[in-house]
Amino acid sequence: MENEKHHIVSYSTYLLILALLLVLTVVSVAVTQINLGTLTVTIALFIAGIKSALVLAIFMHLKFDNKMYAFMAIGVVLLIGIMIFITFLDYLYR
Amino acid sequence: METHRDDTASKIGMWLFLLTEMLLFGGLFIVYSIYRYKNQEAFHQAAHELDVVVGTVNTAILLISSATVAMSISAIQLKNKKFALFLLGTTIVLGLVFLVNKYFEWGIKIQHHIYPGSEVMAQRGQGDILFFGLYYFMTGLHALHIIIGLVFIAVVFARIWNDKISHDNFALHENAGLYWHLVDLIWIFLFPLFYLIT
Amino acid sequence: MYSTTGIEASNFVSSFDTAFFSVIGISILLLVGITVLMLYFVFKYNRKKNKVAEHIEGNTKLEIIWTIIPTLLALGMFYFGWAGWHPMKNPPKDGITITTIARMWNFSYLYENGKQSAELVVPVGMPVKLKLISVDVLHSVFIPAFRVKEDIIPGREKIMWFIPQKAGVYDLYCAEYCGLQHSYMSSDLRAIPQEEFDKWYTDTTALASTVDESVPGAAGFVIMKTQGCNACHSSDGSKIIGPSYLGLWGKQHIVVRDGQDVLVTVDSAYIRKSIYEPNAEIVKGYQKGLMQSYDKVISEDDISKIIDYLKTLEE
Amino acid sequence: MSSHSSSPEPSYIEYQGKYKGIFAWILSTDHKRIGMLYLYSIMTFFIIGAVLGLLMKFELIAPGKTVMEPQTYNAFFTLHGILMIFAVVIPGLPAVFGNFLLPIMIGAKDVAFPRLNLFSWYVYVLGIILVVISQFAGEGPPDTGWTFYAPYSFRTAGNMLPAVLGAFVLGFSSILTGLNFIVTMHRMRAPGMGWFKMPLFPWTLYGTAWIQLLATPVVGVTLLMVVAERTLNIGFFDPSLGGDPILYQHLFWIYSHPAVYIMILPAMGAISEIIPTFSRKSIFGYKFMVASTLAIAFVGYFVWGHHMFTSGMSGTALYTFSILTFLVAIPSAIKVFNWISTMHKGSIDMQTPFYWAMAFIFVFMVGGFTGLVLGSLAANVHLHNTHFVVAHFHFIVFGGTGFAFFAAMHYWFPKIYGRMYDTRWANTGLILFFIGFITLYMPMFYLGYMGMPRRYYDYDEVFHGGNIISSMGAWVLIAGVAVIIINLFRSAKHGPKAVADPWGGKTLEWTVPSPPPVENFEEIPTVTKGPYDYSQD
Repeated sequence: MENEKHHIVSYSTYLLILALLLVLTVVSVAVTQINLGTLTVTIALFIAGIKSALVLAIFMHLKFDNKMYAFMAIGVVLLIGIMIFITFLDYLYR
Repeated sequence: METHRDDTASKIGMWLFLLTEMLLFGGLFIVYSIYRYKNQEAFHQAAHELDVVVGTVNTAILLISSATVAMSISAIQLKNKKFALFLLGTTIVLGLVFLVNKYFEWGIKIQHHIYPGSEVMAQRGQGDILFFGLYYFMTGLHALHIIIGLVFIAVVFARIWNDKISHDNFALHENAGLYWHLVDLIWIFLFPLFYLIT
Repeated sequence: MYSTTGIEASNFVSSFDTAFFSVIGISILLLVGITVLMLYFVFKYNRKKNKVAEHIEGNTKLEIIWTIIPTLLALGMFYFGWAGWHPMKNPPKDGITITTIARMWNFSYLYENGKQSAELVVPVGMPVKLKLISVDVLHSVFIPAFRVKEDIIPGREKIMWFIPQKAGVYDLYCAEYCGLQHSYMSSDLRAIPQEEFDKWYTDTTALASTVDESVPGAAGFVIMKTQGCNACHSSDGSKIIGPSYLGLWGKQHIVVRDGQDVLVTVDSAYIRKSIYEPNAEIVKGYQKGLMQSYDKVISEDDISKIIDYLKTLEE
Repeated sequence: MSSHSSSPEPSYIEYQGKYKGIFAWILSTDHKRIGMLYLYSIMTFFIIGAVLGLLMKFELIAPGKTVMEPQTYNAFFTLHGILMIFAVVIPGLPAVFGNFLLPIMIGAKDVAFPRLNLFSWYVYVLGIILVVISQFAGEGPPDTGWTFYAPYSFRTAGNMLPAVLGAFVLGFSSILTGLNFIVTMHRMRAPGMGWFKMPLFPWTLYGTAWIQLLATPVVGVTLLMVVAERTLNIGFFDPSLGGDPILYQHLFWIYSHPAVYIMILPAMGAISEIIPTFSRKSIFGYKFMVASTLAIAFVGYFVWGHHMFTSGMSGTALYTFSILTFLVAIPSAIKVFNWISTMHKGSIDMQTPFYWAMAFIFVFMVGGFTGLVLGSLAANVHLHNTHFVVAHFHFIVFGGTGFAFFAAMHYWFPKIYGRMYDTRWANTGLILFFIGFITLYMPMFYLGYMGMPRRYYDYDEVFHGGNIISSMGAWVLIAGVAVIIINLFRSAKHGPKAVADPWGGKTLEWTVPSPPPVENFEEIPTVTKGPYDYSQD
């Protein structure tokens, strides 16, 4: 059982990702100030999804580490998704 | 018994722990989504009462602090101890600023008697009660995680200072970083759900 | 309680039986079959007779067979369950609606014409819809003979329905745990022929007529019985959940009001307050929060009748 | 203390470390000693829980008041549920046998995080202390049942906070154990032991650990919300504040249904070890056993709604849950078929653990089949919340997990203590236990079918007969438990010495001395064969 090798991510990559995250934050604030009806929720969550994917992949090294971690993280997100979906089967059709 | 070091094991362990944290908040997201679905109008109105500027500033603070923690891990791998300490110190300061912001934000709300069980809340609709109940509970639980994360990072800071953590022995540092990113990750969702969806 | 002859007690009995006995039947066959097979193997391949085991790793074909066959069986069982349950969710348009009010720890029934009753009286052969309301915690209407059950959720109105098919008196239980007197929360269900029901139903003076006006307090007694007060308050001096009625009228006792002990005399104003705002003043030694307000349930007029009844219980 | 150990190293029992006396145990990070700490604490709470159950059956032997007041009865079934579920059955097999055997069975010296392992036990004890406090402090013991259903759990004057926090803390302990096991299996398998050379008991622990890890947080946060509701008036589940009590049930069962699989998966794992050993034959369909374990663990997350068929969910949710419930039964059926096939053409040695395994298969099938009855929508409407349900889950939770626990106890006893128990007493205990069990719970199926609701302190005369038989069964059962425990307790001290491999088992734990030395293996073995390879014999 060897320890996994470590990938050193450069400072500039982190700064680039940070800039991207800040831009996305501003975009999501700006977009939600315009009234888009039900789309607002979808867009806000979509942007949040992209932001979290960036954090997971780069800041949390999922992109560079053993694929097992990415597999577990995605699995858990799916699990929560299915739980919400099944719970909504009740509330949507009451 | 001789103890051998297994950095990968502690990293897997940390990740597994993060997964449980995700499900802890996952349960709350289920509650949030159901009540939002049942009280769309009230949630819509209540969200207006939260200050988007404070929320956005706090989001930016957390994102920056997340980046500094990530960079400090690169710094320690590159044997740049001073820079790593500087970055971690920045993270701690930013985390504290986040908490101070949160403190004032809650304080103002509580001054206006908007808190669970208050007379004002009792007169408002049930949707409002649920929205603010979830607001306090979820951001409160998140703030608790910020505090735990800060303690964790402070420990790492001290250990780097004492050279207990170095370029070939930084598993604890990495795990503290992962924890802090998770706190950030949760806020990425809390922010639009409470401040933006109006 | 269970009919063994001919007509079933309600329209849902046969669908329950189909679902229940199809699963039970298949299950018992499998249970006996597998158990016998196991005992046979244990006997046949005992080490005393069979010294050396044969080396077998598995058999994919067998695995597939015993995955597919149980899956098909399970889907069949699901179908019978679904088919029997589906009509329960779809009440018919006609029939009578009875509002069922559940509280800790009794049921009361309110008919469309305003008639109140402590027992559920229903006509045979007519769809009966129960509108379920709870004023405090979760309860559940369970009529074993009819094979129906539905939980009652506070803050939400629900409908359950059935067609009684045979006259008789049946038990109706609360099946969702609701606290101290849960096991005593039950009432009678009386299914009677249509004509008899019509007579009972249209007789809105029933309360007065069954009460002998000349006996003081008789009307108050009937009102309290209808509301199920005696689930928590005795009339013989014993302590159940709330104070007993015996010797209550005119008595002085200590109540807790806003955390302060206060001495009060039981008069009509006190009785009224105890019924409409039961948690404002709690008699010392009793628990808060167990009684719900009967505001809009018991009228001012009824309260005076209740007081007449309480006066008869002076020691 | 014997000094003539065949192994040069002292066994984990005799080992003298830094600390003396009891501290040598409660401060030890040795996975075997921690397993024993769990064993003794769990047995204590099992006995308390069983006595509570016995007293409840005394109360139910006749209508009306028999021995206790309704308030006492309600508090008893609440405590019985909390203790048996959170403190006995959930940690039961994983924390006792998992801790003791998992590292040995995969060829490791300890779990991945030994100190965290000891910490989990302390968290467990803290949870227990909170539950105990709830019984004696404040306004009186909680009386909500172990499910803490809203809104009654906000109304009752009973002392809810410590009980709810206790359940939360016990859940945290369970999460930490699960985490430890997963990392252990990922990192510490012996050289050559690929995933598919791992014995089935570790495999079921792996599935269990994932459930502990991913389902427990949901109930954790739900219990925290109940605490917030009671202390801060937040109103998540209180209908008068806009909350939805059904949502509480959803969240509660999102954990508590998978929790049933936390209980039963390791039980199946233990049985899967016992049957090949005594049949002297490889387990039939190893890969299908592994696959069915993972399938149960996965599908088990999505069937929680079958606890709520009458609570007023939408029709769509109802039949989705019903069909998933039927499907989750399939992998269990596959396991039963494979166990029976393993016996086919074997050379079966009829020893006590094998009798327990046979009894397990029988009661587990009864529990499983009655589970199908309850999964059927039309049947469930009538049977929900009646004694039928009580009987069903006691067949699964007590029958399944309890029988497997005692099977495992009799199977690994010589390994744990290095001594053998008295077989005649052990078999007598089993017979009493089995007869008592059947007599206690079988009549409940009938009572439930007749319509006796559960959690009833009192009942109508029609239910009298069944209750008399059931109560008498409880006495036989308790007698059986007493015989078993006394026999094991005595044999642990005075039984004849056991050899390293008394049953002819092939998994790694039988290659080390009984009881195992502190470090388990003098040298970490290299694995070349599958776990149940009897082809050479």
